[in-house]
Amino acid sequence: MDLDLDFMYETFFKILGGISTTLELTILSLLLAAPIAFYMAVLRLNDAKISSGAVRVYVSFVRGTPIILQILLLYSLLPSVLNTIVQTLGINFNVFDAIDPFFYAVVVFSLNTIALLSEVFRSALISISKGQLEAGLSIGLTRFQVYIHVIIPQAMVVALPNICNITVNLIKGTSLAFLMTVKDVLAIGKIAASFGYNYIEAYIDVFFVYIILCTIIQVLYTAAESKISTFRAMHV
Amino acid sequence: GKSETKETAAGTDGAKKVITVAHTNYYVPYDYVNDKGESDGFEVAVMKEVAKKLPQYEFKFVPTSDDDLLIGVESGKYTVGTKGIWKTPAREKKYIFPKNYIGASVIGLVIRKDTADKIKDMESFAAYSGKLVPIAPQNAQYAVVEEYNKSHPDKQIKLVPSEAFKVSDAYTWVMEGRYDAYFEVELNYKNNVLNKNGSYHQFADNVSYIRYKGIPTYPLFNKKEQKFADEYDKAIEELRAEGKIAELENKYFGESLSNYIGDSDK
Amino acid sequence: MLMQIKNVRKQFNGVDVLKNVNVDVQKGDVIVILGPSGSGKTTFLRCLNFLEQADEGTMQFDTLHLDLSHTSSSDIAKVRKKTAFVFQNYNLFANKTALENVTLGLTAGRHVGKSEALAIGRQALDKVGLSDRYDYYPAQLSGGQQQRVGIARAIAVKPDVILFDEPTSALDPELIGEVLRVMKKLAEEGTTMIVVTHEMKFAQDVATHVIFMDGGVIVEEGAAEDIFVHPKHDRTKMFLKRILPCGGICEEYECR
Amino acid sequence: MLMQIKNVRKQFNGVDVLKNVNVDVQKGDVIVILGPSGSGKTTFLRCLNFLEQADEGTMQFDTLHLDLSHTSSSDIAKVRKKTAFVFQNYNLFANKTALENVTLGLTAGRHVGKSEALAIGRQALDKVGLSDRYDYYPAQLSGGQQQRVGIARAIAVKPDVILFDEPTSALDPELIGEVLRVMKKLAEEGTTMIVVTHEMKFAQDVATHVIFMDGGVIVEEGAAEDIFVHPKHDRTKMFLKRILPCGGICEEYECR
Amino acid sequence: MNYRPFDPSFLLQSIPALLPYLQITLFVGISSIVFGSIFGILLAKAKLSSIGPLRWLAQGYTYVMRCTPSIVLLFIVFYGLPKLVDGLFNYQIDDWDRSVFAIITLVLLFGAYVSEVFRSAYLAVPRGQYEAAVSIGLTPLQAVIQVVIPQAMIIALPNFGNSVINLLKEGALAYTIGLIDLIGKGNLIISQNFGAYAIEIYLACMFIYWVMALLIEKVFFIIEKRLDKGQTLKTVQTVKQDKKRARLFLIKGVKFHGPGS
Ligand SMILES: Nc1ncnc2c1ncn2[C@@H]1O[C@H](COP(=O)(O)OP(=O)(O)OP(=O)(O)O)[C@@H](O)[C@H]1O
Ligand SMILES: Nc1ncnc2c1ncn2[C@@H]1O[C@H](COP(=O)(O)OP(=O)(O)OP(=O)(O)O)[C@@H](O)[C@H]1O
Ligand SMILES: [Mg+2]
Ligand SMILES: [Mg+2]
Repeated sequence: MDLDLDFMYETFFKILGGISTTLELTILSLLLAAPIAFYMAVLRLNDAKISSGAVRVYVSFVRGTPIILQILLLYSLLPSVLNTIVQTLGINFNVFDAIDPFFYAVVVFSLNTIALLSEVFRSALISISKGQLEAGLSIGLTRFQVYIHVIIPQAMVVALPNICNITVNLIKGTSLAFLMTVKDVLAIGKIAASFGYNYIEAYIDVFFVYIILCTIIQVLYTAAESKISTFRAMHV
Repeated sequence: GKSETKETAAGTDGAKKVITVAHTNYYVPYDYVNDKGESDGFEVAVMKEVAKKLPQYEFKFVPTSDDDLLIGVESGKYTVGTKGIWKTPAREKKYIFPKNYIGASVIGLVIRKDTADKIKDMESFAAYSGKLVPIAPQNAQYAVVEEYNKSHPDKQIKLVPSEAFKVSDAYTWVMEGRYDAYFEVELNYKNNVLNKNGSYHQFADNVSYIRYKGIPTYPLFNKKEQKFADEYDKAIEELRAEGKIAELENKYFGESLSNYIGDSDK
Repeated sequence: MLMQIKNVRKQFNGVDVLKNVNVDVQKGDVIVILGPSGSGKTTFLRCLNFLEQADEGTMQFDTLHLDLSHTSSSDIAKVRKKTAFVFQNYNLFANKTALENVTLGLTAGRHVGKSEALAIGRQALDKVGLSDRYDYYPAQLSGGQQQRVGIARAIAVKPDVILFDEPTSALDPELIGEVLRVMKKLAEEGTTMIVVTHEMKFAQDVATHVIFMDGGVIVEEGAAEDIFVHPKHDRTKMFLKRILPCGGICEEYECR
Repeated sequence: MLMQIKNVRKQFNGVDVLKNVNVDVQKGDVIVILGPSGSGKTTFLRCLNFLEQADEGTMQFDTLHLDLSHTSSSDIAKVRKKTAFVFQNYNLFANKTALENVTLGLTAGRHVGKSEALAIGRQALDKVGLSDRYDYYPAQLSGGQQQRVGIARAIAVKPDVILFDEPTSALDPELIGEVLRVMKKLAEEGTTMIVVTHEMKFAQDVATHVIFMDGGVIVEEGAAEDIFVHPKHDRTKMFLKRILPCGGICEEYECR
Repeated sequence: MNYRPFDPSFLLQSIPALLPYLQITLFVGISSIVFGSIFGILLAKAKLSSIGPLRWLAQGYTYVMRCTPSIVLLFIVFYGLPKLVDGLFNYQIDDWDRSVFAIITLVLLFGAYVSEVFRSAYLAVPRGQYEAAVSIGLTPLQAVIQVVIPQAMIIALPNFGNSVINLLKEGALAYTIGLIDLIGKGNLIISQNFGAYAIEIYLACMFIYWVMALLIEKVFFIIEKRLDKGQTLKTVQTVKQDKKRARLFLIKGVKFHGPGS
């Protein structure tokens, strides 16, 4: 078994072109998901019957079912539904051409990230002692302010390693967007491999790219974690 | 390197050399796993006949995914792999293709009835819009369309790669106008639309089919298995001469596919 | 009347922790609450600041009339803007330095400018003897230092009413003197205070009113002299007897 | 000699918190450590129990000779089996009830049978007046109750040496009396104790040796009478003057 | 929409056909979770260790694993491991059941992910808890097991849940090396129908997965409730909630006497 080194070399640079798609999808999903997820986490802590129940159902459905299947529902059904609506309303708008599949990908991955992040945030919030909230309230801060200034900074220390898990998983997981014709790092590798069945080479290339990408991200997260945890790493 | 020593060791023991045949597991009716969990399908059945002709080997059938099949045959984990593969020059660098094809598939375009007067063949489809349902790049159809595009630089079809999608969407997408054509194996079209029990039979009036061509399919052999590939070729020639293959084609397809294959492709 | 608290009742798991507690507070009052461990002192203070929701009870605060058992969050916010709480277990913000702990209530809670807040914060920390610990995180401070940051945090926001929950428990006698002096000064400046403490000296010197609680009820209350010199109830007598110099009858404060 | 601690030095971020601290402890001694807030008392106790690693220093414990700056974990385990620590901030196990807090050191740490441990645990909690709080979780206990659970937890394991860090700070004067009585009893039974406290009465009554620390060094030490009645250093005099009844010169203990 | 055939009865019919294949998903999933968690604990321990090289090794391992797409790792294990074992011990493991390779792959990955879950939760428990435990004579191990872990668990559970459910879905990876799991069977049924009924089958799969997730979450929810001893931010608010309920009750009871009495 010999590796086709020329192919690997060429493909490697082709694959690099997919990084922007991969990163855009990852970052957009995280940014869109974070505030909603945080709100959901707070709702669940509040344990208010209806909203907290709704959040639980959402989380269990979205994180409990394979993304592939969600994509199937969203990508193959949603445009059809939209189209029917647009048609019956008689609006002159071509749903199929006007909406870039990238948009559907962002929606799918954001929905998933919301579910995962809401659990990350919930766990981080659980770790904060209630005295912190009370102290903030007692000096006249609003609940929102206490969260911003006191609770979130402390919770982030607990959350960051888990957000890092989610981020690297997203980087790899966004390759499912290829189901919607969105070409990320892995998709480009697969396309390149398909002509001559150079799958081994392509996968090695993709692996390298992921190593570079994920290492940078992990280093950033680790640095951030050690920076924001200075306040507690006193006794070692 | 190491697998080789292992095999020779087995050979000197006097035990039969094991031929591992990997086949894809849901390419009905070519290769699949049937209700009883056994390897089944036309190509598998042919390989089983080949096995009877080559009693010096012990055959083992392994259903697996496309990815694993390709990597496994390349690395030597599997001796042969079959999944309705079409021959391309690039692939011949990685694997041994035998001289004799094993089966064939006929492909063409599924289009909406209302476009049938404008779309008559690939060229007119390209002229009409060229909006084709995306194809997975590892699917041989992708290569076929690509080849078409190469030979018709002025009448290109919009070939979009994507991960495999299930047929039911593709038909719907064509009917609702999301795409204008779907590249499909004729047999599937027949079963889904023309067959009275097919799940898309109700839409038989909405779509029609344009045959493009029949293409021979081959099993793949590991680069070190030239000897076995030759023995396979001999076996296939005998089986074809005996009419065994035609019999199996009838069993699995209800007709002989070989007729569709143009002489240039044989 | 600045505050009139009526009929506070609070249960935990069906056990009464506060029963029918009534307290009147005039502006400038220093109310000292005494009582054995577990008598409900902390719970009472927490109810006043809505950190605990009372099961029953009303509070009139300035012009606000509130039902302690279900208060609107806007009313809660109004009361909290005018009060501050010194916690028995400090509850310092773990992610903020001593100085940041003190300034946060000013910058975020009261929109005081940053530099002004810093000045006020430093001053408050200086008052409690922490001028060399501005930039220490709570985890780097000794028990007594943390307690003093908690006090500075409360006084920095210059509230109308401060609720102190055993503010000197972790301090050495020397510092207790200092801190009590700071509190006396606040009292003189007209800050209203409700103080849970076991510092009899402070109670005797500064309290305008002393409340003795036991088992969730107010057993006895009155002016400091009355309670310390002429306690009426046996329970009060017993409590004081053990702890006051000269067996609870002590007219000469200097003795201690 | 039960313990001989020599030349302990400890820095935090390059600042000396303990400098050349030497303490000798005989079996049955009650050593009281006094000193202002932030003087290093807690840090010293923590070093003795290896909760903080000293930068320098040796400790001889029974037959063990240890280097405090790098001690093997088996030696640490040996010392910890024979000692117990009462924390200034209690550090109760948040996931265990009061009784479980007290019995854990017996069942897990010393392989005492479950029912025996429960009996000992109940007894210890009874001693500190918590017979009605066995099954409360720390979050459900008042400050003073938590502190007493911490004390019960330490005495339940019947260690040779107990390190107390301000064990009565959250208690009302009545309870302080009770707890000090318990400690006195322990002392009489021969338990060795090192106690950081500001309870002068206790120091005067029970201490076999008093140490006055300031700024990380031992300023003065000696028998209780010596320190309280004839302090030599100005710093000690100043400290005591403010806090002892009768201006620091007080031969008549009853006065307080 | 009208161009999409949909047969709900087929959806229902397919569930019994699919369910037996959940077995392989569960077998691979649960084994990986059990062994992966143990591995994750060891990794987390190494990362918290004071021994430099051990820490770096564990940290490095986590970095690399988190970079590795599961399918790539699967192929490395499936093709590489037999060669490695053959080379080192001259022992053939090629014929081992394929599920073993899937499990090894998932253990390697899952361990890396949950080690971070465990590490962050462990660090979130105040150090004083550990100190108090060792100070009364518990060994460090006992202190961690008896005191720190029960408190860390409540913090770790939600994230652990993320990882567990993710892993059960990743179990579909086994399909790549020819094991037929739930989705694999779904695909088989679809192909046996020449590509029809995909929506119905996938909905059935989703439904089964969802039920599975609901069950897992229920278990986690119960554990969480049991671990919560009122120390967390969460409880301030739950207590309030209880009170709201109590108040509703009170208002009902007080109705006839008028408020404020
Ligand atoms: N969340 C709770 N659940 C159950 N009981 C509680 C809870 N909080 C407090 N208690 C009980 O309420 C009683 C009063 O507690 P509180 O904290 O008000 O006492 P305290 O007077 O401040 O005592 P200390 O002087 O010891 O701080 C105590 O007996 C305590 O056990
Ligand atoms: N982790 C740390 N980092 C930096 N400085 C520290 C740290 N821990 C303690 N210190 C400092 O060391 C000094 C001694 O602290 P220690 O807790 O020993 O004081 P203490 O004598 O117990 O005081 P108190 O009576 O207030 O409890 C304090 O000034 C404190 O700020
Ligand atoms: Mg209290
Ligand atoms: Mg201290």
